[in-house]
Amino acid sequence: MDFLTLFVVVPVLTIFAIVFTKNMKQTRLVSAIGMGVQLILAIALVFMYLAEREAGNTAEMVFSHSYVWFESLNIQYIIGVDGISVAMILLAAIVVLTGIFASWQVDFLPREFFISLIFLSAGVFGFFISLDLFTMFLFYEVAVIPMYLLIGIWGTGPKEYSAMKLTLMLMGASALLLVGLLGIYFNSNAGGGDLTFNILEIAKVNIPMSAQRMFFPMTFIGFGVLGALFPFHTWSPDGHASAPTAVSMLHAGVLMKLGGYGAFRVAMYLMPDAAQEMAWIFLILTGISVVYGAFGAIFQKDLKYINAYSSVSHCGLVLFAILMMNKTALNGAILQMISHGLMTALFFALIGMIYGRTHTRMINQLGGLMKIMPVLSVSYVIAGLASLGLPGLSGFIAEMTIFFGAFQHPDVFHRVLTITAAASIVITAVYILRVVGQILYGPVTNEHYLKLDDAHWYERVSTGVLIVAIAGIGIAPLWLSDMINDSLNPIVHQLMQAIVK
Amino acid sequence: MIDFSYTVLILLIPLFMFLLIGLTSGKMKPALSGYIGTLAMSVVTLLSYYTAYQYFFNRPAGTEIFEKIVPFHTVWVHFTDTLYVDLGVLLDPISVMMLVVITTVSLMVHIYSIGYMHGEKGYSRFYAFLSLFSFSMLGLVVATNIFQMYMFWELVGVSSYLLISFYYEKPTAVSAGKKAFIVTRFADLGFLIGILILSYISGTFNFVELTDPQGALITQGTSLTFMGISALTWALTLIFMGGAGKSAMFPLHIWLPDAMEGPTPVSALIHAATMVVAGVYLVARLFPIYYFVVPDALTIVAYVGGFTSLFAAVIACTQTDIKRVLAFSTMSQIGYMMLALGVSGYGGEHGLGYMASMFHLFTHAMFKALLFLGAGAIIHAVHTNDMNHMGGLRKYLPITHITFLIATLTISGMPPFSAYFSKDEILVAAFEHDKFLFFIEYAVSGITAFYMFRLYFNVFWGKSTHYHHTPHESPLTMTVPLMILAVASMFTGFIPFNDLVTSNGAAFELHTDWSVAIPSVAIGLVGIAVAWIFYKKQSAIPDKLAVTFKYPYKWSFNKFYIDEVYLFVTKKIIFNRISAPVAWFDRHVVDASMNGISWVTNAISDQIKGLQSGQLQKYGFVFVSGVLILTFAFVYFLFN
Amino acid sequence: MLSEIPLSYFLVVSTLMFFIGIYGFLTRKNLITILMAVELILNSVNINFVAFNRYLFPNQLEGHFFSLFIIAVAAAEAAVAIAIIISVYRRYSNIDVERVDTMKY
Amino acid sequence: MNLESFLLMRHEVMLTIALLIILIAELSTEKKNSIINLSIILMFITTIVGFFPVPEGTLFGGMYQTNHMTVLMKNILNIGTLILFLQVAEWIKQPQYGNKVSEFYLLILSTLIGMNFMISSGHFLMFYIGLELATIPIAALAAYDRAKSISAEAGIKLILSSALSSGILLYGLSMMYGTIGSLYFTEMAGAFMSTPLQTLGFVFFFAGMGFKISLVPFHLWTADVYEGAPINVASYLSVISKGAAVFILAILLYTVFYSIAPMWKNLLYVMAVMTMTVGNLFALRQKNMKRFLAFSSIAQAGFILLGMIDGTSMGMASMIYFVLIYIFTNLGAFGVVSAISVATGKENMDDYNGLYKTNPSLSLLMMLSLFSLAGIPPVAGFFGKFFLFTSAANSGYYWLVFIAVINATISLYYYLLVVKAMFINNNDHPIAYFKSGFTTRIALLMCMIGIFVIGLYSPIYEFIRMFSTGM
Repeated sequence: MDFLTLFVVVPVLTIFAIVFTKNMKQTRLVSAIGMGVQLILAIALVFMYLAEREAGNTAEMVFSHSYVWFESLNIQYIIGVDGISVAMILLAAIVVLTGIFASWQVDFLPREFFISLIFLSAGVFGFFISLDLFTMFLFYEVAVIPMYLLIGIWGTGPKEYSAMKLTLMLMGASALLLVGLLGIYFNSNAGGGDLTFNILEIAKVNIPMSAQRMFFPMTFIGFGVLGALFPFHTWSPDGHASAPTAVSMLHAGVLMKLGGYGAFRVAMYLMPDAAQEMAWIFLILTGISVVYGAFGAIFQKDLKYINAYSSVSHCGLVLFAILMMNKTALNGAILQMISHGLMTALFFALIGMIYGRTHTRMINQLGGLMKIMPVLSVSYVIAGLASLGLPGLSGFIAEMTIFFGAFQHPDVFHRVLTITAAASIVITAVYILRVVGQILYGPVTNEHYLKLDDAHWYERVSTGVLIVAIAGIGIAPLWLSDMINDSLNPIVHQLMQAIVK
Repeated sequence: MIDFSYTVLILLIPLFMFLLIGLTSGKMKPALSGYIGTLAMSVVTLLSYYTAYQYFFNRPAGTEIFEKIVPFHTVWVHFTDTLYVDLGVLLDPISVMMLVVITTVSLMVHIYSIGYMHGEKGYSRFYAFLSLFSFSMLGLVVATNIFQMYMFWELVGVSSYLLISFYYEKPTAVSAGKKAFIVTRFADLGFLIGILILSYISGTFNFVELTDPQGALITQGTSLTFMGISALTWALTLIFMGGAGKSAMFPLHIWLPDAMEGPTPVSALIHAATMVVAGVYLVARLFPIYYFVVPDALTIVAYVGGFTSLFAAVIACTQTDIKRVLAFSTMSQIGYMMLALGVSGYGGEHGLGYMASMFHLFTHAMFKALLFLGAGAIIHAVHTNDMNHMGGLRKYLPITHITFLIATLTISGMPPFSAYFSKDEILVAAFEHDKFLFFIEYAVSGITAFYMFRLYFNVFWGKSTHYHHTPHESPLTMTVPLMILAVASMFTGFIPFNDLVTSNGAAFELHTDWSVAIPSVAIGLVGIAVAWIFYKKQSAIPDKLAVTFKYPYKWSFNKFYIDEVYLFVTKKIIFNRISAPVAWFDRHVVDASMNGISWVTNAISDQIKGLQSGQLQKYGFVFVSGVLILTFAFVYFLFN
Repeated sequence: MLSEIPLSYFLVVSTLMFFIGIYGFLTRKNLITILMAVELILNSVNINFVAFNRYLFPNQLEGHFFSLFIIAVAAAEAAVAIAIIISVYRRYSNIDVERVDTMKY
Repeated sequence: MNLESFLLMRHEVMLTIALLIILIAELSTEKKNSIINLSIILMFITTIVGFFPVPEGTLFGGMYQTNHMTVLMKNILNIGTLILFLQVAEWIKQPQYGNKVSEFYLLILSTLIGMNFMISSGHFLMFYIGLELATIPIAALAAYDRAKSISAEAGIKLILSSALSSGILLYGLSMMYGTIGSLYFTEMAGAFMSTPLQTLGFVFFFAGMGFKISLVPFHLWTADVYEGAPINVASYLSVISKGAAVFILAILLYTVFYSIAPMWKNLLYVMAVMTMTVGNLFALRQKNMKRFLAFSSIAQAGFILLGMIDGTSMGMASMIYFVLIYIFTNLGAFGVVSAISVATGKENMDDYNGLYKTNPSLSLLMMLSLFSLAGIPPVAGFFGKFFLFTSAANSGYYWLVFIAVINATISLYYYLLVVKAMFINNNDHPIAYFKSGFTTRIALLMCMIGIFVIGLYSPIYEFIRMFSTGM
């Protein structure tokens, strides 16, 4: 048993343990323990990784193992991590654990809830550690499908509709994705050698241009849908709005990151030529979704919709940066994924907690919460400031890295697009402050709220962890960005070669 | 070389205080937080005084000019291999001077607030925010590179937001804070884009490299153009836009008057003395680039400054809220500073405007802080901002009265008070460079004297208003700062700025130009006289004038309706014309098309259900026809 | 004398029978008649086999045997079919094919 | 007949013996349970024996041929039948089926024998006999439920339309015979040119097979028969007989018709698209579980063609693999439906509302089966579908794969509707908790295990891959 596989095994074991729990108390305890272990593992992984690099291991992927699975198809279970996946795993671990705490009071079918939640997380971790397209795809779908039950059973509002819509749109996307992956697989012998799903192997061969032209868009869109690529983002507002707290957290915080991660780990890394050729189309789309999402958010009345649209905007920024295809921008994209993951998780956690108390998410019905629940409100302000890019919180460094990276692009068109995208930070400020001013400040709109209590200990844990993470990255980003930077060399090299050709 | 590395403490102590007070707020006794906050700030003040002493008067022998010293820096993050962000401390004349200004005023405000904010709820929150602000502002001025400056620039903006909406249950305060943040944020976008372009061209953030007159950027400039204009012009104009936003230059000034919703000490510290001059500081910081590479941008600076000073002064004449009057006077004074930079040259004599601008910044900080704190004392006494409900306060508030009078004389440019010297230098610089601007400023100094004394007389003389409870002088914690600042505004004029704070760090000889000085004093006196006639006693003249010059009065009173314009743009255009359609489009077009797919599928499935009719023979028919069609199809294909 | 009749005649007949059978299957209302139509189809197939065998490949017997088997199987089929038709009659008290459409869509 | 021939056709012989034993036992005993248990045991033995190694070879002058692949297929069918017998037990114990239950087993076994002969036939005569032997008894079985009128209707629909289809198939065969002059696979192999007459023959023949596999437009009987017939008969039709037909069709296409591969590849392309799409579109709107599963099985047949269309051993392997998975999955789903209908007589989707609250384990198994049908990891269906798609992509049919996956998404929609009914919808009177019989639970457990193991445990696939041969 190698170290990385633990990230899949621990959740599975946790699930088995949960099966034998009697009541909600035990269930949540067990899940918290299991995911706590997961978080510890993730942190350990970071240090092990850094130590490994210190020790001078310059391999593209470290801790990698490969086990033959379906021999005749050359499908293997290959795992390994570089700085990027390590960072994403850490993010996932944090969000999952905080998600567990945020859903501490789920009393309707708690066992099923936590099982599905952890099953989902298993898929996420598996996705981030796997280096084999087949395994990756498998974990991807494993991560997507529990959403249906989670939203459908424990959701609110038009939950059946949202759940179905979300699942079908993501599955439709995975249709494109599957074709793309198969296309890659059957062109992976272009350099002689056998067909393979192994990413590192495929990266060595260069896939024929005709094939790339066909399969790059498929793969990119396939992942892009999960990354809320305009115009395929509409599952996200409804999905988030109907989902229970922890699910919104995981979904916006981690699941949407699968899209960005896959988009460059698979689509760009394996098909750089087509990427270089077609980037402009998707750049325009993502540029749209950055501004569009922000403008969309201004007009919303429902807190969750606001954050869903802002997620569209921020995740659009991720894909945008990825398509800029230089090291800094990519670095920024990863940072943005992590920062947005933490930040939006915090947002949804807080919204859930506020909703749990006031039973409304309509900003015009809320007001003056700062007076009633200071801790939650202050956390909300912090989340907001992170979201509008306050220095010292993670959002700022991520966005700045993206902008400065993207602006290094030699082409004027790209630089102008960058400025357009940068304009979104003002719009973000508008809707964030609007919400803060409306729901936290001002007089108390409803005297019933005066009786409400402030955060409980588990909620403090949930938000506290996230805030610490956000501030930590925001104040000392160097280690993270360096860790990512070193791992970006292979893909950047690929893309540069593509330009040369 | 002297070791300045302790200067990093100047940043760290306020930061630590912020975290300490912020995290323990609620647990710790409010009063305590006030005291330790003040204590820490006084330590910081002493440190920066010591730094100033070391830097200015203890420089190693033989060095003619004040070097830029970077005693401490650490890499914060890498963007590219060349483009990386330092966090550090940069000491040069202007930053050291700013250290003194900020810490002094901040300390005064700290002390003052002990009395002023006494018993307010959120007392310790207030001190936490003050510490945060001090930290950010200090970090801004000692920034070693433009990106660090931008970071602290944002932090300053946020702490200003937090402090303006300090009374968060007051909707006006909340919206004022929101307005301030968003307007400055919009300006900062310009700043950011400017930095993007600048760093793209120069490949560095570092001020020392950027502003070195022999450096690559200034000597080579750039061949890049955008829409026919040099990219650097774009960059520096946009950067100035950032500065204009923070310094409330027209047309980005609208947030400043509303910002007066914040507690008065905050107005004194942030919106009079320190933050609002950040724009001036920014331009001064990049001055060599402006001067050598993009003179046209500098002209823009000059004219924006000049216009704003006039514009604000005119508005100030008709406002009745004393804090707003002061706010507009602040705008007008900052206009002076901008203009001075705009008309300045580089090096020695030519750098007069630069020097004057910094000089005025210094003196203005002192007397404007004094004015605001005085106003605070007044408000504290009579619980209103409206000068129409005031009058004859000199009996009740002697100390406040005296100090306020001193400040008023200072701002009116009466010798020998400090502003006389600084403003005089500015006029001289303007006179040498651009007559038109000179006359504007000349007029403005008269108007300034008028509206300030209008304020003074209305508050301390004029009709004897009846107060439902007699106003009483403020406690010592509030009056002492007043006195200290009064002394400061009296005597800081004698500081030899021409030896200390100059464009290239080299001292130069200063000679008073009587042909400018005397008329400026004269017009100041005229302004005072007019104010005396109008407002010393209860008189009908002002109202008569208001009636005769109805429209000018109305326009001025309504601040020339700029706010309304903004309101129109944001509400009508952004919100209703862009955002609402986007939201609608998203729901009814994008989303609908996605749902449409499923709808179509279901519709088809409903249409073809007749196929499964349950009739055996129909099944047979379909079967047979299927067979035959396939057969013919394939046979047909065979023969083509 | 059989050899005077060309193969095509047989094929024409069988084809006619085949399509008559199809037609019957599609049009007759009585289940029994439909069954008979099916028998027609099978018999047309038989004719084909036998005729092909006799004319084209006289030196083997595959076709003949095949037709024999077809006849046998058809008999079995008919037996089962009729059994089921009887049970249909029990339930629906008639054997009109158009009535037997309770399950649809 | 020497011993060796017995060894070669061991499956058929074993089944025949079993059949005879049951016949005799039926004469000797009156007790229903003993017959049921006996047949289960016999089937079990047969299944085990089937796995003993066996030489390849031909009999009856090439009329009967067997090799490892056909043995594998027969074993798969045996396993399916065994599970089916386990599921049947409880259903057939119900009083309305009287004391004489052995007919059921006899008929099932005879069809199974038919299928075995069909699979390992070397001559179209043998094939035809096997085909009919596999079809006619099922018609009788479909009408087995004498109490229900729809059962009779199902029977008549099945027998008549199958008669029509076999008539057309035979007509096609006769044309082939006329043009080639032999019906031995070995002799016909390669003799096919695409002359009009042979094309006609082939298409007619293919239509007959399409009827068995229920490809659009030859599928119309399926839904009605599944709905009318007793559930277990329906499941038998949907998995075993369909599986057998798929096997033999693949074998024929790969061995006999390989010379006209381009033609039947186009044919399969069209068939696959139509079948998947139409099947899904109809399944969308079904309320009756049996009918619902009928259409879903039609759609599944369309997926199977994706494996068939790629003539390589990979395609064959992924097809057999999929059928294996499909047997477990579908029997799982049908098993739950049958258990519920036996216990409560309810067969509509609405009756399943809130099932999870009362019968969690059944609902879970149902959900897993449905996910497996939809091809959701980590259950086996995902692997089955993925390999089918892989083999289709192997011949470059990327757009076919795309259409297929889109269809898979549509199918996910209606599978999720059932999941929704069981897990999400509220119901004031859900189906009360019931405990199904021992055999049923064994069967369901087997399905559960199969659904997980077959996918994740790769040696199974490798084993199939080892024996499967392409063109």
